[in-house]
Amino acid sequence: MLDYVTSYLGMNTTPGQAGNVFWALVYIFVVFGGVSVAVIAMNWLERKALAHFQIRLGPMRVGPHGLLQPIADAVKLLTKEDIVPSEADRFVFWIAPLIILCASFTVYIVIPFGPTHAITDLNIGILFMLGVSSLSVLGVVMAGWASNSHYPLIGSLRSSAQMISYEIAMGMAVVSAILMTSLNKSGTGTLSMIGIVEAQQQQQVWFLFKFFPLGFIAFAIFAIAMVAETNRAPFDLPEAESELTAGFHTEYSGLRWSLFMLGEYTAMIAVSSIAVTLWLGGWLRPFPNTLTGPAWDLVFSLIPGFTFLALAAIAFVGVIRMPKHPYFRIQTAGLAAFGAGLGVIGLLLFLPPVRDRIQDIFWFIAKVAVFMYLYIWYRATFPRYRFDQLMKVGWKVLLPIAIGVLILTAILGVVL
Amino acid sequence: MADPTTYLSHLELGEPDKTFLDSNELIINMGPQHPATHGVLRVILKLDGEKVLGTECVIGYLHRGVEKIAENRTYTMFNPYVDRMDYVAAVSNGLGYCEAVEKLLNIEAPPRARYIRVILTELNRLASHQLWLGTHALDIGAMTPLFYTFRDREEILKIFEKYCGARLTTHAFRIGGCQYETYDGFERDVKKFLDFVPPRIDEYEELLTTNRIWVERTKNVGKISAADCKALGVTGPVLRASGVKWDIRKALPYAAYPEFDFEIPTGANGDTYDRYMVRMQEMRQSLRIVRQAVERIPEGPIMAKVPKVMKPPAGEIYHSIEAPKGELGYFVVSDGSTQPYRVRVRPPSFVNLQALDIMVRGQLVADVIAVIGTLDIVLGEVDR
Amino acid sequence: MPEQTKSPTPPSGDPNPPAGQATTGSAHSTPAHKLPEKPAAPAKPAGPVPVPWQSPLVSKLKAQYGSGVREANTYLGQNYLVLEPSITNEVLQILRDEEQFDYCVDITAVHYPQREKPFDLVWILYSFARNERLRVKTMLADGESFPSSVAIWPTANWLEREVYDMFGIKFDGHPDLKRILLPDGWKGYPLRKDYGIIQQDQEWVRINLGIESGQ
Amino acid sequence: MEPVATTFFFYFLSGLTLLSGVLVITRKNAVHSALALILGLLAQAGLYLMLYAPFVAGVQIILYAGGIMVLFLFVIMLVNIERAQKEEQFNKQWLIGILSAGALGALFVLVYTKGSSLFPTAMAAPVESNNTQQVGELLYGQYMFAFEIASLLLLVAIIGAVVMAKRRI
Repeated sequence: MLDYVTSYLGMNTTPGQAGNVFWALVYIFVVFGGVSVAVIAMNWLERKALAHFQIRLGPMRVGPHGLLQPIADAVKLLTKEDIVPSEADRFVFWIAPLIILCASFTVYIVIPFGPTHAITDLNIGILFMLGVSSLSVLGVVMAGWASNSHYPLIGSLRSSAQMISYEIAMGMAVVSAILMTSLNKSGTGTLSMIGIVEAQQQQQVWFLFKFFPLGFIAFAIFAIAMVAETNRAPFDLPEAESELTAGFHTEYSGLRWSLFMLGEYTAMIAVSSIAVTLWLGGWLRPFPNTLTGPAWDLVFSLIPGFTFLALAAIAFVGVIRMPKHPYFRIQTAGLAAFGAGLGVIGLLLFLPPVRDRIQDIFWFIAKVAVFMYLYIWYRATFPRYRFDQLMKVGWKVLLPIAIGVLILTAILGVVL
Repeated sequence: MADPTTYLSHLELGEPDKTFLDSNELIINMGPQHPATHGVLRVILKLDGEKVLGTECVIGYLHRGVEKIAENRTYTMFNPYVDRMDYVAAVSNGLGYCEAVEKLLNIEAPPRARYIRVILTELNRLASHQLWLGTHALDIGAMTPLFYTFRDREEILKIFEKYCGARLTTHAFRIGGCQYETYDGFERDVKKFLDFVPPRIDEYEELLTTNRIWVERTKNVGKISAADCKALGVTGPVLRASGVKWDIRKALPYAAYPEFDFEIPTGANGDTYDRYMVRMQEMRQSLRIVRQAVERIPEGPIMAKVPKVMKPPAGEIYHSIEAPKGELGYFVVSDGSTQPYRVRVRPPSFVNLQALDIMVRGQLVADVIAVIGTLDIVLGEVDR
Repeated sequence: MPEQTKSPTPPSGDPNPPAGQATTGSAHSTPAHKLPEKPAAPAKPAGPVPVPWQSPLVSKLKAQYGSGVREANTYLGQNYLVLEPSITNEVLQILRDEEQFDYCVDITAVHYPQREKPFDLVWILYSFARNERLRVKTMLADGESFPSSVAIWPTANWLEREVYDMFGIKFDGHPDLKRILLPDGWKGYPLRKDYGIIQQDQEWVRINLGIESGQ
Repeated sequence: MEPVATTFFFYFLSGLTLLSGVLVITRKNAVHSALALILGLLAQAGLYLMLYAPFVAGVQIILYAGGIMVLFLFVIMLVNIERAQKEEQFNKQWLIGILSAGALGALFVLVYTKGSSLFPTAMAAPVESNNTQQVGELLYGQYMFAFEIASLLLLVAIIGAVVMAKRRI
């Protein structure tokens, strides 16, 4: 048994491919747990960042700077009454949030956080991701229909039309990136997520800059479509609160509602991961071509540790700026402990064995975090599109451009 | 003059676009509890998919019988009630009522009082427009301007609070003038505000005016022609956005307005974007008026000689002012006693709301939200 | 404490407004405190007494309808006509079509219970072209209906509904005459003088709100 | 990678497919039927995966479960479900039904017993690695013409749908 467990350690492949069920399970727990924590952190960050965009403070009461707010929210949502409308289709109503949640969590199976840090590496990885994430439309449609109410129904109709439409532009953009993976000696491309990143490594260029500006355009199309795909501002029509109160989840409350939120944020991270993998070089560190050599490698490998130290420093600045009043003693201590925890993690990340393992994951997560910040930024800045305009953008702007980029990429790929 | 019968047809709601595949009509009840109806407005929408075939407004959820109350109160006692109609522009409401009764009594407020009135009313117009902008942008999905406008509106409310102790329902004016002299530093506060707010208005505009989504959401949405505006009695920024250069402050001046230099901003298309632009410019014009007023404010008494017991001679008067939302009129009938025989309020929101139907016909559900927002209604005033 | 901060000073000290400084946008550029309050209004009568209103419009109407125009007066600078109900609708049409009163500001009513014809029905009109306001009044008996002016000014739709709601005056030919502010099933017309200020439709309140009294 | 518990998964997925197939025709509520159909399609995708045809499985999920079924649901939701539920679900033709089902079953049995030469005797060697590439080469090489004809047909269908739905273009 122990041999079975340890046998994987030296392997240069994902546990799924190695067929090691134990490690696959470990990875599943780590990834799903990590994603859940990331969603909670994202929740807090979004509220804080949005608040600061809007000259507010955001949550400040629960824990220092509201750090424990997501937990308080979770407790509140769990203890809330779970209301099912009397005329609702109970079974469909019950299963809809689960479908969304399952669909958005399942895609994490193939997301490569590093060359071996993925649960498994399917050879149709990207296809699998697109397919499974498209299943969340079902949940939205079912939720809207099962609520047996007008606003959710309109919300779900809008949402299904929107998600299906943008999936097409998104798919076209993805295909043009996949075409780029075939520009090697053997001339065969790959759909595997790890294979796509490795192709970028071999070709010594992120696909964002490949055939400039083609790669960039495809990336931009994907970046727009993925916001629409996850129903976030400025494409948040399905849940436009000023028009449809809350769209497809109007009738949901408590735990089920929180499942929708969890699904939404999980999907946001998932599509951002696709974008990072396809165009931003996945786990590869920035400037792999210009800043080469062991010295630079060392510098870049130290960045994760320094990042955590910087976060710790920010926390300690917060500690210093805490009001000096007995009332705030616990909060100050809590924030100091939090900062200390971050600092310890930062120091741990300097240790050479940890440093080497964690680097890839760090760069991947850092790139995804940029997208997460963009999501918040969009939400603070943009008004909401109207439905017909949304469709116009999807079908008449993004799709033709995506097809054009695809054709040009194919031509360039053959010519060069 | 448009043919009025075109408006009558709205009562038998339009028919859906008959196509090969008959789509279902959907009747949706928007409100009275809905985040975007600005209170307790209930709009019944008849939809063909997302397209609006017709609307009907159901109002009265906030009816408090203000006009009935007026008949049972003395002239002075009724004064605070008017603040409760358009509660975001309480000062304007008070101004209209006080001036109407002053006319009926045939007295005039002293110049200093009139200047104070202009300053506060224009600040209130700015506050009202700021509130409108914030909520309108929020309806269209831009969250952030709401907080910016509320931040700056706060400064106006602080001035009000320092002046008369109240922020929202100010009861700032009395029949015959103002009760309170300006506090020490009033001019300084107002001037500070005047310097501080124009960059803030630029900030709002930066977020919205050239924003592609904002422009797409508002251009050619809820269009109404000047002729339709006149026929439907629509006034205020909505009328001006349709290209009619008409403002009671210029056409039939009151208070101290003839003494100030300002312009009437107008639009050309009468769409939501134009109404937005007109109100943005009106904010700047209000600042201009306030600056002139504060610089030239005369010394002198602030109350005219008003009898202790007000008994206006029997007769009737109609007086209207340019409230932030349009023409706010008071039709006051006196029978010679201490109580008004009848007070009729001509609420701009109520009349403007009537135009909602023709503005949203044939447009999409999302446009209904935009148009309700752009009409700038306050349900307290619609229902009274 | 705004009252304590500055006591009202007598007007003796000249505030020294910049005399002669042109305020360009407005037609009036006199110093502030010397200005008459309502410069745009026509010449005001000395006391608050209605004085006959002389104008081409009045002569024209008088020529056409004779005694149908019962009064044409100016009170406190505001012109009004009192007309016989039979000709009122016609005159309103003329006022819009021929005299450019294209904006119906308000329609309302006043209740005088002791009069033989207890209702005053009032139209407040405005002409954009002439920059002039005009009040038209007519008297109605209780229960008497009146032709709707929705065909003249579409804005009359809701305004007439409100008059109906509050006074119970019916308008013939109104496309959708029903209560507007009060609920549909309400009984009584609150702005009539015989309707008490705390009076309510007990039955409606009991049935629809499930309480004994809304007060 | 060695397949794990192949037999179990085969029977599990087949059972799921059959069960959902039965549910599709027995549910009175059309939405429930559609949901059962989605379940069946997903189970089929699993079967494709077991056959080492991951590309087909992926496409099955994207197109059928994610795309077409959503459109199905879309249409069903706009139909008045209550009216549909009151209607008679099965026609009174059970005799014909039993006969045809029996005939079909007999055919299956016949083929299985008599035509065993049609089936390969041993399990085909799994070709996991480049299934997607093979599909692509077949589609764009050998069956190019058929593929293009099919896409042309779909284009015609799209245009027809647009014309039918929207009279004034």
